[in-house]
Amino acid sequence: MLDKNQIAQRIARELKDGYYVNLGIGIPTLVANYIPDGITVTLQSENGLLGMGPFPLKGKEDADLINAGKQTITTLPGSAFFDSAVSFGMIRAGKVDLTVLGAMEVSDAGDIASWKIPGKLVKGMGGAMDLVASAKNIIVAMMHTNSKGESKLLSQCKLPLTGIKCVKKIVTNLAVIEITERGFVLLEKAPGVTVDEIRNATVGKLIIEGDIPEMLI
Amino acid sequence: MLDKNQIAQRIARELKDGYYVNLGIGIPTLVANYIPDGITVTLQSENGLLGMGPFPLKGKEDADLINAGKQTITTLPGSAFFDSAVSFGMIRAGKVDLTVLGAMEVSDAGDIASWKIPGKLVKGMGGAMDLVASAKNIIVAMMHTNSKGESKLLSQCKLPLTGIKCVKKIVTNLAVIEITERGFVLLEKAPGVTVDEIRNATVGKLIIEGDIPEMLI
Amino acid sequence: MNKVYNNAEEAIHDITNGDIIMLGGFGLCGIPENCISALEKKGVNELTCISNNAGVDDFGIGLLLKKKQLKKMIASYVGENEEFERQLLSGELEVELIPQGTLASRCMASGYGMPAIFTPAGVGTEVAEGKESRIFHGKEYLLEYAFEADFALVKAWKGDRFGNLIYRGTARNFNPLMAMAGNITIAEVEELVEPGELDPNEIHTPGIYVHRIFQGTNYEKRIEQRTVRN
Amino acid sequence: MNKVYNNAEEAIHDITNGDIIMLGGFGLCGIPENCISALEKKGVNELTCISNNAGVDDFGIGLLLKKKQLKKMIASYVGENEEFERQLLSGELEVELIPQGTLASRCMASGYGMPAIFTPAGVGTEVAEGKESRIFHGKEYLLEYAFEADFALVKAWKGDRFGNLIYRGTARNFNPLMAMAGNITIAEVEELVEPGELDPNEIHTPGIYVHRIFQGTNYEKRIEQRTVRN
Repeated sequence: MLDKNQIAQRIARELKDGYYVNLGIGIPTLVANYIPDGITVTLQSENGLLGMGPFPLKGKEDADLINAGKQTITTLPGSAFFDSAVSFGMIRAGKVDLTVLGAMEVSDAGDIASWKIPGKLVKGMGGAMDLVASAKNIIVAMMHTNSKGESKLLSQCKLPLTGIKCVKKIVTNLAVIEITERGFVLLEKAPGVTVDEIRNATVGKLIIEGDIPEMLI
Repeated sequence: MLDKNQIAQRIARELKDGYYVNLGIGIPTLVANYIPDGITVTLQSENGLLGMGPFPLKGKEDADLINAGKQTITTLPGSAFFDSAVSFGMIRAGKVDLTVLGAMEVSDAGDIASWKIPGKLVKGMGGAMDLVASAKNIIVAMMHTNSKGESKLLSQCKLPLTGIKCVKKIVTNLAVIEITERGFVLLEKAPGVTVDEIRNATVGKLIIEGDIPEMLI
Repeated sequence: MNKVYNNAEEAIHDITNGDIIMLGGFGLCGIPENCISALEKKGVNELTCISNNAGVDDFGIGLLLKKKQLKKMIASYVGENEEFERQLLSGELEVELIPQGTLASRCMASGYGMPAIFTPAGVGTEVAEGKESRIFHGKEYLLEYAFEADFALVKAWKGDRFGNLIYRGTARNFNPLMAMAGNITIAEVEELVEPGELDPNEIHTPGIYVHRIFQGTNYEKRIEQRTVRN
Repeated sequence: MNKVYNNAEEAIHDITNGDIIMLGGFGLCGIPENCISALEKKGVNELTCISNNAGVDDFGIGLLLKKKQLKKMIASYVGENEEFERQLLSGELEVELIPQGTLASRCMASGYGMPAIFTPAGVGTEVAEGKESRIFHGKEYLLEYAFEADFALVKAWKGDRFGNLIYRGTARNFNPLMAMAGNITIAEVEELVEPGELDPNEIHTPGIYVHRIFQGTNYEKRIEQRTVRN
């Protein structure tokens, strides 16, 4: 079973040289720590920065330089600032190669719910609806089940949707799953996890074909 | 009767402190020479400049600094450059207070024809259609009649239109005319010009009420 | 042409109860601190605020929420604000949550004189309810209308007396978009300079959009999530 | 990630007969001189060019016209070009004239992922013929579609290896809009620098839009209307 950092590490293996990537809050943010050596990946922060660098050194925090999670960050050589319309313009125009975000639920049709739990506090969708409606390649990073042990991979989302038919891949603590027209296709299992455990933790249609390899992280 | 410079001079009297103004090619360009002392008028050039200055001194021409007529120009303290979408965005959003442009024909409903003579060369509309469709206040600067002596102030334009119901005022070599729902209203006559001469040179509906003052230039 | 005001109080003097105001900023980054304080002090009520966030409990738009000066909030994300939650749940505050890119585009549309734009954000979700949609090239888009605002309050780094503005870092965010969109745009700047001191090639907001400008004071520029590395 | 090409020939190597290409510039100001020369040399034909102007007889897009490399020209103003006139009247060249702001907005729409925009330009004129229109707030607007282009060829002043661009003066014009809009965007720059040499606050076109970049040579930067004062 993977911990959050290992999920991020596995997702980092999906990165390719030259990719522009938007990382959501939570596990997705950790992906930045595992960018493979020898490739250039540029991080887009939807509040108006391309080329996001690491957190600043203590004492070097700049109130005018934050990421979409409102954390203090830094720039890198070759960074560029822009306004929010340009930022979402480049997202809508498909210029961002990969979006990684968290989710509360994902359906086997690729629908995603991530922004609202009716009756509880609504924080708002932020940029998530724009990202999922526009990104060419969306990977969801999340735990396979929620805190009550219920599957988050469903045949239909129960929570209000963030977007429809958009998620391409899911990396959880248990598995790597691709979403196809046929449903969830199990690609890889986490070290120490059996196919049965994944099947039991998945409510949506899960397709298991041939031997399922153990994931490399 | 006014010459081209005097037409420009008369139009300059319409300028108010703080105005942002777009001047078309030809007579309108001359208006810049007669901005009244003591007021600040900012010239917008639709190829991407606010705060257009005079022509450069010889030897100081800069190929990267031209106006919409492709002439070399200069900037002024407080100028700003921007792209063509921003430029026409500010025009469409009504931020430009006054647009002065030339015309081949104007109708008494405020329609304007200025970009094409069928059968002859079509140069294109450039930014004129955007300007007339969006400007709050459009003054046409032109001769009252064409080279054949035919009126350019018509009941209906014969040439292809640039825009409809948009011209607010016309300043010609003979008169200052306001366009209202009732038609052309004669406001002022040029020095040495009689009301009859203006009436004879105008085909569209001309409204003459009371004594017509001679224009101050 | 005089666009310069002495301070926030004078610049916002004619904002009145019931006005629709846009406020720049993302989180607490790039917010018009001086204008917000002046609005709080003036006690103007029943405001509709268009801003990406609602501040925190004791800073930013949160100050106006605490004094119950808002009738309606249009935002994309409003976490980290207990008073907001309370007013939302009690029904005191009307709230419209919209996708962040839609918020940005609806401001931009206004500044570009475009009455509406098309965006795919929210298709198939509750955001799409009651909205017109249209298919282009096989993909569905929602028709979203340009915002209209009586006032836009923006914060820039540097500005000149003609209203030209330059923002700094990610404090740019919604500020240039809202600056373009206000019927009356009020800019507060950290540094007010003479025309000619800013490079015309580096201006982010041309002065034509800015009606009033003043140099702000006592900027706190609070950091919401101070994160550092070792 | 390597976006840097040695020269125009290599950067445009895969532009082929029948492609739709956007070319930045207003008049002869800010045009991609090196790319145009390379297209002429390569002899690629049947091109559809989207550009505000068509150059003059012996410079800019005029060079491609002279060699009859264009099938169609989409522009807002094409004066000062006799060969253009000849090809237009003889029917050799298809021409679509559109308002300048519409041209800019249709490029921008593409770069912002908006399939269409509304503009009042051309309402009531022959430009509106066959187009869908719609009333907003009592005013009529035309629906105009985003441009699609196989390649956008733009000219910037400075650029870095990541594709970040800065334009100079009014040579900016359509360049940033087209840079955003090309399926493949090729930027030629007067000065190619290392990442970090350009201030991130002053970038006009973020590198994400630029696929290829090279440092041009022998810029003529011809002036169309040299005007001076005494």
